[in-house]
Amino acid sequence: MTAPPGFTEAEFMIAQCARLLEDQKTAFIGFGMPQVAAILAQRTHAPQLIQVFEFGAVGPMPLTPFVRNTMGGPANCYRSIAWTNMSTIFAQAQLGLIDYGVLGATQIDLFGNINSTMLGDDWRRPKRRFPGSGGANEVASYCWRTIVVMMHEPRRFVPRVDFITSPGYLDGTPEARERAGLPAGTGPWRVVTSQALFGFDEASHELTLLGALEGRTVDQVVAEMGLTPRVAAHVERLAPPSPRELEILRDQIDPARALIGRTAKS
Amino acid sequence: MTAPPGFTEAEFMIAQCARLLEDQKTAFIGFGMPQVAAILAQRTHAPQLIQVFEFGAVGPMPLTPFVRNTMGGPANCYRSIAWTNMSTIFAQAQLGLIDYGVLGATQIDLFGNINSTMLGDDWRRPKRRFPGSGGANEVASYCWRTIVVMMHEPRRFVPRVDFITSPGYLDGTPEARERAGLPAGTGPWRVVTSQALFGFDEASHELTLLGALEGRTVDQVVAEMGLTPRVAAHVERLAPPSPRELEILRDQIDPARALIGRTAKS
Amino acid sequence: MPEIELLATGEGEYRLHDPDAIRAWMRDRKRRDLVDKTTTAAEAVGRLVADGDYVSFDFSSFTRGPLVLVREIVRQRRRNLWYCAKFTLMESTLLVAAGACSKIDVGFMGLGETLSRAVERGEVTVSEWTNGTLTLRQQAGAMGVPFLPTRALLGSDTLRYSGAKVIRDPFTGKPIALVPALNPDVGLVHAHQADIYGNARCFGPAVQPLETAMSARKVIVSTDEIIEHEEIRKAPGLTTIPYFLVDAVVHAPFGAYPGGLPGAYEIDFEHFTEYNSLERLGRLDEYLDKYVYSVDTDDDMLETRVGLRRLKALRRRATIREGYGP
Amino acid sequence: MPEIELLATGEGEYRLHDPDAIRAWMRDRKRRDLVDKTTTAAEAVGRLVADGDYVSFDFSSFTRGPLVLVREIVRQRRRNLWYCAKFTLMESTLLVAAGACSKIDVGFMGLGETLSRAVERGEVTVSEWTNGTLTLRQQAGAMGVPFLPTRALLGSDTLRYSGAKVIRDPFTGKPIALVPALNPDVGLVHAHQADIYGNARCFGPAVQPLETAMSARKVIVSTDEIIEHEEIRKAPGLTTIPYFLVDAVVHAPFGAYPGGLPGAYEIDFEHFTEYNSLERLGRLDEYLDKYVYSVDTDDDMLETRVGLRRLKALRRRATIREGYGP
Repeated sequence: MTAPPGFTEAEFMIAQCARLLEDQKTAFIGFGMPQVAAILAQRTHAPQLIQVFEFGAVGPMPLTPFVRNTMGGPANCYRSIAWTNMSTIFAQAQLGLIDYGVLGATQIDLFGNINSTMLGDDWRRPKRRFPGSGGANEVASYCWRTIVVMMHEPRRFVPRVDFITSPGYLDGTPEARERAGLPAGTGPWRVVTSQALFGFDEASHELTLLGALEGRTVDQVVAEMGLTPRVAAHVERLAPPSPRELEILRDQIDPARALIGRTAKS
Repeated sequence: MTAPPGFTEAEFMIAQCARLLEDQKTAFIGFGMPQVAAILAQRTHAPQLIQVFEFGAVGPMPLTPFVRNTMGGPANCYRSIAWTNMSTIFAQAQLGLIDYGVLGATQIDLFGNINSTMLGDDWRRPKRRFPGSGGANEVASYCWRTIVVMMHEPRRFVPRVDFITSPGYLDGTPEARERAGLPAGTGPWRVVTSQALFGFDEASHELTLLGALEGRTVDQVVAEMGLTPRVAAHVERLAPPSPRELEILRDQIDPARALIGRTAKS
Repeated sequence: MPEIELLATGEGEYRLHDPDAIRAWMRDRKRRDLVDKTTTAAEAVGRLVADGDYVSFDFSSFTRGPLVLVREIVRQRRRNLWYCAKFTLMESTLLVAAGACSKIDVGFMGLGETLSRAVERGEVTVSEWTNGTLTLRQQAGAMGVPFLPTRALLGSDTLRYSGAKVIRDPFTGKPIALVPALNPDVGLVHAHQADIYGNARCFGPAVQPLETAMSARKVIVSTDEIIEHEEIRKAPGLTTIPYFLVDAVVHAPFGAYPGGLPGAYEIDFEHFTEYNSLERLGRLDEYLDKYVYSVDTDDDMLETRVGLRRLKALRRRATIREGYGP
Repeated sequence: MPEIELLATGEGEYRLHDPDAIRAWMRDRKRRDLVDKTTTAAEAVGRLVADGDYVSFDFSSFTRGPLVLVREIVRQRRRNLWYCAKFTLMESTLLVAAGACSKIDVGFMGLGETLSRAVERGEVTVSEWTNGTLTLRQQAGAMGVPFLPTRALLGSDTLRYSGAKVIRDPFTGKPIALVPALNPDVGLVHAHQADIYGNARCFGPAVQPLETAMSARKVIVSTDEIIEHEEIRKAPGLTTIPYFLVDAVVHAPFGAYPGGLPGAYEIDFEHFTEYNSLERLGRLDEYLDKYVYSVDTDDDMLETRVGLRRLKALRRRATIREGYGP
């Protein structure tokens, strides 16, 4: 698809993700889009959103413009509340202190399992190799509510991932995460794409379409996925980025359009 | 006994302990006498003795006069190389970075097991209760060479301690410490008393008299113990504190004679 | 199914902490918003310390200890506390003398006849640990894991009367001790500085202020100084405890008295001499009456029982400042 | 004898480290004396990094990374290194492109086709971990214990291809993962400041500089500044790494280049653009030739390939200083 006029797919994705982040909560923020979404949230409805990063920065108010790859640098860690380290911050996440985890993903499946490791049926001879977990496995294991942000591309949605890098609801059976020993009451909560918003069915833990971008029909959304999600009884109409969201994204956060300019590949 | 003229039993003990501490080594220093011995060593032959304390001070050059109970204070931690914390310093000891451990003890037995917990044959109904391990169990478990400093009093030396607070050679059988899972190649190395110096027999791991204070005979030393130690083929004659050692102890370290004035109870 | 040998299990009593229960507490009870948490010692202890609670403190009676909070616990006549004596001296004695404490995890129980007699008479029950393993237990509690491994305790009777287990390490095949996580009901820390939200700075060597705050369900930070939140954000590397762990902030200059606060004031030796002699004479009731019961607050105690001149002299003696401030 | 269930064992390759062997090394090979350890990158790498060594570094290619040491490893044509990619990006790619590295513990392997192809072709073998569990493995190595427990990895294929084991926790009865200790042969850390003995200060957020230094057998600290030992003793709370862990100190201003050193200089984006385009074109040989092989030292590289003006501009951009210094 091409983006509806007036905003890009990335801009919608980022704005939609930002809207999910509550004020006065802690959020473990992954590399890239999640950073931009968190900054946007701080500058709209969530000024006291406490961002935490895997290298131990807690509660920064990042300076903008956002620049990729500077996650550990002074601008992104500006005016933090504490600078600690990876062991301590993952300990705090494991202890249950981090409310949200916000991650990108290469591939996700019906039960919200995330693959960022490899494609193919033999791990020893991968068809395609990716960078691996990074801190995503911890974030998806420890944080209370994991939010996955990804382009709405058919190849990214599969019935079953080739490799579970970071745990979703595993095989989807009741208490599957708890039986594996993962912290109780955690798991993927929302998947934000360039077209839609998904949650997970309480009983079956299957990916469930909760909302579609204004102008996109349920059929259009589902047609561009490599799996068949459940569809909520009422599918919400998701508003495009507001003029204010776009202004903050374009003028303050990413004037170079390094991230907000992106579009999906069909 | 009464101290030979010119110095106290405590002064001898402290000086003898200090002489055992090599320069340019790390030493885990316990509360009280070990502190004074370490400062004396630093001011005589071991200026680069790296003292470490269980609350994480590493490499201080303590200001004197020494004052009891101020172990964690600025004078004792003066000019440290690092200030860390208990978890980190015990980790470094467990990792094998600390050469000496210097401890006081309420009671010690033939195999160098230390009791600072209780007297009696029923732990639930102790005849006499003491403060417990503190950090002594870690020091005796982790440091390469443990030195125990104690007054030469019969009741302090027993064939078998009522309670092993901190491990010596346990039952004395070969590899007893290793079989228990304790770090290999560690254990009590020397026991310094107000009259004598002991080591441990390589084969039997039994307390062995290595030296006696000048003027004390082997029989006199052994007579004032509640156990019968082995006696080395050659028993060294231990020199009294030198004028320089006494001057540093009396003028610089403990002018109030809080520790150096002590004598043993028969 | 292959199995791992369980070689020994200590007989000592300990509370089992399920990390999932602690996680739920941390999710529901630890505020993420920046809200003014400053209050009085009386209010903080009244609200956050209950009879029967397990209480832990950092770092010692002589150095940067929250004695102001211990005195308030005594003043409010708490009962049946379980005390974590991981590096303790005076305060465990005070709690026992006041009848506030019926169980002690030893560590170092503290000096003096009061404690020895109480244990000998069975008025106080103990479990045997060590300073290092109590610290490690709190580190496990702070990490949200059920246990941590250690090579201490092994071979000792301390292990036998602790709650540790010994297993055969599945990697090396050697015996290793596992100590269960400790998540105190109450964690007490005295800081050099804190902002009104609870971001706290401790300077100098330490036992484990951060892990004490992370592992505890309820955390009271007493602090000699309240500083601007902006100061915290200017030097995030100096933050020892982040605000979201802290439930109450008590402004308490000389809060570590009669102990010292490195770089700020020295130990009051006269006070300890008085305390020790009364302790030896079995007359701690007089001590408690003079310094706790007969005064409404710690500020009153400092003003009427110690006096400005003596406090000034303690500050005067704190001439070593290097390293104890921002 | 009662037993504990072993629920799963990962297939991933890892080196087993016996804590007693590490202890003997720490006793025999870590100097306790205060001796001048300053040397060149060439000498330090020549002496302390051997073919086949397991290498770990802190913190990242973009932030406070010892890139100067990585380039020297490439320059000296090391082979068959096993690289700990716990928070890596560029440097793992450089090592693989140079043929220096044949195994990677992932973490985050690094971006780009070079690495992906090398793994797809089987030129580089990997074990699966995570940033958190590689950090935890080094923490175990730093603590001198054979493993540490974690609730990560569970339920994932990452665990299956790691070296972790899953046991039933003897305390709670719930499954828990145990990750084996990691004691790298070589630990590389870039510090803001260090004295000639190796007492090092890192400012700002961090991955785990201290544990990287504690866990490693051989430690090289590169530093942008050499400071007086007296400065260390005036502010012991600022010491990140104590000297007795450090085997060599390399004075390397801009040692983190093309990454940044917070508070000192910013990332060189132009450089990364050049690097990325060459990487995409599969022409990293040109990059390595220009920035490593064709220059004798990193200083030569900075002078002739980057130039004083550009370095000055990177310092100019480092306008945020708060919190990044003593």
